[in-house]
Amino acid sequence: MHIAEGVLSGPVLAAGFAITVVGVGIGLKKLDFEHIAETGMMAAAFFVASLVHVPIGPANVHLILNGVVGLLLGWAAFPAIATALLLQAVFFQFGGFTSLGVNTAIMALPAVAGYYLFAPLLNKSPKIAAGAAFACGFTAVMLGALLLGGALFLSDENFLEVASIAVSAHIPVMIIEGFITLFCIGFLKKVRPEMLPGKENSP
Amino acid sequence: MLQETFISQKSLIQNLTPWTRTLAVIISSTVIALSNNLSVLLPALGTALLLVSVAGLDFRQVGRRLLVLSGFLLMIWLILPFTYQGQIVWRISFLSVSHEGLLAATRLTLKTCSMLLIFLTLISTMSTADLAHALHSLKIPAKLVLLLLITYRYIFLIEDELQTLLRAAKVRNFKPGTTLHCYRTYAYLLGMLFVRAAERAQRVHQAMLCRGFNGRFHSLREYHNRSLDYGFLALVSIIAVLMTLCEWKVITLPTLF
Amino acid sequence: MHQTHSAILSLQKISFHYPNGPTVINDLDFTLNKGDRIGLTAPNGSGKSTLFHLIVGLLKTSSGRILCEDQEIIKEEDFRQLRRRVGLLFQDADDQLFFPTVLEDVAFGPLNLGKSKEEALTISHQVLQRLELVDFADRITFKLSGGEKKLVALATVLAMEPDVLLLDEPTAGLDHKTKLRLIELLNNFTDLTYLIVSHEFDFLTATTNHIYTMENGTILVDEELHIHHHEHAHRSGQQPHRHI
Amino acid sequence: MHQTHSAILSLQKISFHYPNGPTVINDLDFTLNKGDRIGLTAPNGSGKSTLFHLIVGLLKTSSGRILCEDQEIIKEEDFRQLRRRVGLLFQDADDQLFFPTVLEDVAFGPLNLGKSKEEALTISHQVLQRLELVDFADRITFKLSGGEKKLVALATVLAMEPDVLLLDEPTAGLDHKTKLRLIELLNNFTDLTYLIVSHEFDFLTATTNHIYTMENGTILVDEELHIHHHEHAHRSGQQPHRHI
Repeated sequence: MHIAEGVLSGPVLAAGFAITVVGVGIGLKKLDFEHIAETGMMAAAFFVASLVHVPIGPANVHLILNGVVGLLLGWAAFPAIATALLLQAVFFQFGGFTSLGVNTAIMALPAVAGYYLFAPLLNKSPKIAAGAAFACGFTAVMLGALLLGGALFLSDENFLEVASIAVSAHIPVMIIEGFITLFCIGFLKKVRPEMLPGKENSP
Repeated sequence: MLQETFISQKSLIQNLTPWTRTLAVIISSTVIALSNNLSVLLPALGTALLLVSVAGLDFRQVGRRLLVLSGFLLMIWLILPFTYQGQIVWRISFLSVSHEGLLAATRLTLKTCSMLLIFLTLISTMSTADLAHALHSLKIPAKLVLLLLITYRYIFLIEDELQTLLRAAKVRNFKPGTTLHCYRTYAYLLGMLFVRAAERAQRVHQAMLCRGFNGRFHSLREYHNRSLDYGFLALVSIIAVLMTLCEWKVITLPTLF
Repeated sequence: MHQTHSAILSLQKISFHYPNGPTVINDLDFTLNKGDRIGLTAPNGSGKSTLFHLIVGLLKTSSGRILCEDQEIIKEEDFRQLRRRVGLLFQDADDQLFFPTVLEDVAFGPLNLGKSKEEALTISHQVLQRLELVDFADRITFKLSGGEKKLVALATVLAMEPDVLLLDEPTAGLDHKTKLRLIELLNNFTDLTYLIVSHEFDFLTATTNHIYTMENGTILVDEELHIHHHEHAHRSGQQPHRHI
Repeated sequence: MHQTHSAILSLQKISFHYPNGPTVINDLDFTLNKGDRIGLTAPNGSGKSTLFHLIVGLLKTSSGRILCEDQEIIKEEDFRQLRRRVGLLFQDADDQLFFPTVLEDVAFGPLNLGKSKEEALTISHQVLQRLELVDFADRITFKLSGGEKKLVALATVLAMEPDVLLLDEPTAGLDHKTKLRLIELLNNFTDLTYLIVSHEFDFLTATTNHIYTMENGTILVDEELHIHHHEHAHRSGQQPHRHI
């Protein structure tokens, strides 16, 4: 989920940067030195995980996983996602410096939102926890897609159709990410619950 | 396999310090991002192509990277000319193509392509470690730089682990498909990747403690810019200023449209 | 080694090198007949793991032919069929296990082979029983000890009901007790054909009928190593120690 | 073992158990004197790595005292001071090399000890020179081989200029050549006191003066293993093999 460079207008790029600077600032502030290695390593793991393509019908989509990132890292999702996106730009030229702010905001805002909305539910009954995990994966992609569409539309009102196609193209991804998040969180809950929020310290 | 395709290129570009290259990309891509005038964007693409050839990059590899944009650009060209409000130039049955739509699609194509090429030529040809230190000397917070360095260090290792797990799945006859079983398998596989990452992070943190880490990070790199660097930055700045003046119609070049 | 009609697996002059890399496997000829229990011992980096990866198609040979019961294995689909019959036990069990619980991990293979959930569970329980791991079914795989993981990994392979087992350094990192258990298990698998790569000569003598060496990317079948005993005296102690 | 005034490190009846877990280290007494070169050998899971983690304060003892030159180490700040003097070489070099390039990894420790950039670089170059790794300074960590990583990890530890080295299974996964190099290096460190945990008896005999075993969470200093040679005959071959 990223917007290439050269698509968005100046004000939208600036707004994206402003959000990202604030988000990364909060994330870094909350990130004590005990968790730097952990956050760096998780950013690396998410970067690698996003290389995985999962099939949907005849096509493939690559995973976004911002829901999982949010649940595991809280506000540290901002610096972690910014880092992973910068690496994606360097390795694959997905985006560049000018779009880094907007792209980080598109993925990290929903991640943090997912953290606040759904993390508290993960410690409830298995059914509620599973529902929350699915909803988190689904919502994080949905919000991301809406932000992406919004960024396009605000750049130029004539991008409306492009924006709506971009958003609707993410609908199957939302469902897949819902399931992936559901199973992934279920896995972590069994195998290493201390990675999930509320088990250790706050974000 | 994760590869840094353009990193080992030897050329004039490699003689510039990472600091120079990073700053040059920040300046030039900001100017291009804010430009809309075709008489600015066409020369921009020309300059970008010139850079690519100076850098001596493999054109096939570069083309492959441009293909990344093709899906998006195709969508732009299939939609924008028909939906953009403006003066109609063609009418094909119920579809009408607007002059502004064509212009917008052209503009977008020029911008994305030239920006991708500039980034590719100046940034993707250096190691991310160099980029991290360059960003540090451009006042990016040390904590973020340290994060970037650690992440870069371990992506190769984790990618290796991913490939091994995927092989293990393959050996047990796993075949991806649009099924819940497939999604569950991928989710568990990734979960395992995260668990291993977290366990390694714990050991890495311990290793950092053993070496006296207390949260402060000191970058060792210093960039000794030479006249080549200043010359290059001066050139980039002059072009940037000319483009900006042109964009604001302070000066005009012969327009093509 | 002569090829007979009962050759399950036959490698004919296979070679492998990484792109622009040195040759790892070099004109290797080898035949595995039904019932064979063969050990391979060789120095590090002599291409043993590569050989196993070539057999199951995780790597593609640069030249040569791989045959399974006289049928040449060429396409990925052929290898998919082959992998049902040839089970590979990875050197590091952690690389092989990625499900939350032991039972899910063991059932993964059968499910991939198109078995129903019930069938997969039945098979998994049977395999776990056979390996005396029934109590492990609901344990979290990741939290098991190294030795336990190795046995579970073996269970995941056996659940695919293979005819041939390829074991890559099965004793690496195992404690003595687990090694003995593994020896016992392998000796009980009377219906299995297997090929074991290992540094540990004693383990190979206990589990295989023939031991060959690998050198320069090929298997030296002419220089079979004979099973023999070691007598030697220690001036000090019954302490566990290792000779190299 | 008797405590003398030259004891660098002294462990007095230390115990450790994980919360609600079994006891891993049990009333362990041990003294390391200046110049000691001691090997520890023990079965898997006997708490060797735990012992090292306790010494440098990565884990906190449940009871007992740790003294460094007669000064008790209690607070995290004490351990921070201790870690300048006691360098721990991790089992997996990938855990210890967390920077993309070799030089910044080696210089990280000295910088944290408050050295200036120039001093840190000088020290790093010296250490790399000492280990004959000068050409490695600008190499990318993840592209190094396993053996190279191990040597660079050793360099990162030595750059802190410790008095004592703790080496956790230093030969794990190393090829023969690197093992020999490591033996040579350790024997050249005449100014170092060290404690090595290893499975490989031959490595310990080549690098240490005393070898003890660990059992039930404690070090058996009474049952020192003596360095001795093995004579035995093989009926077949000069093939490399290993005895257990």
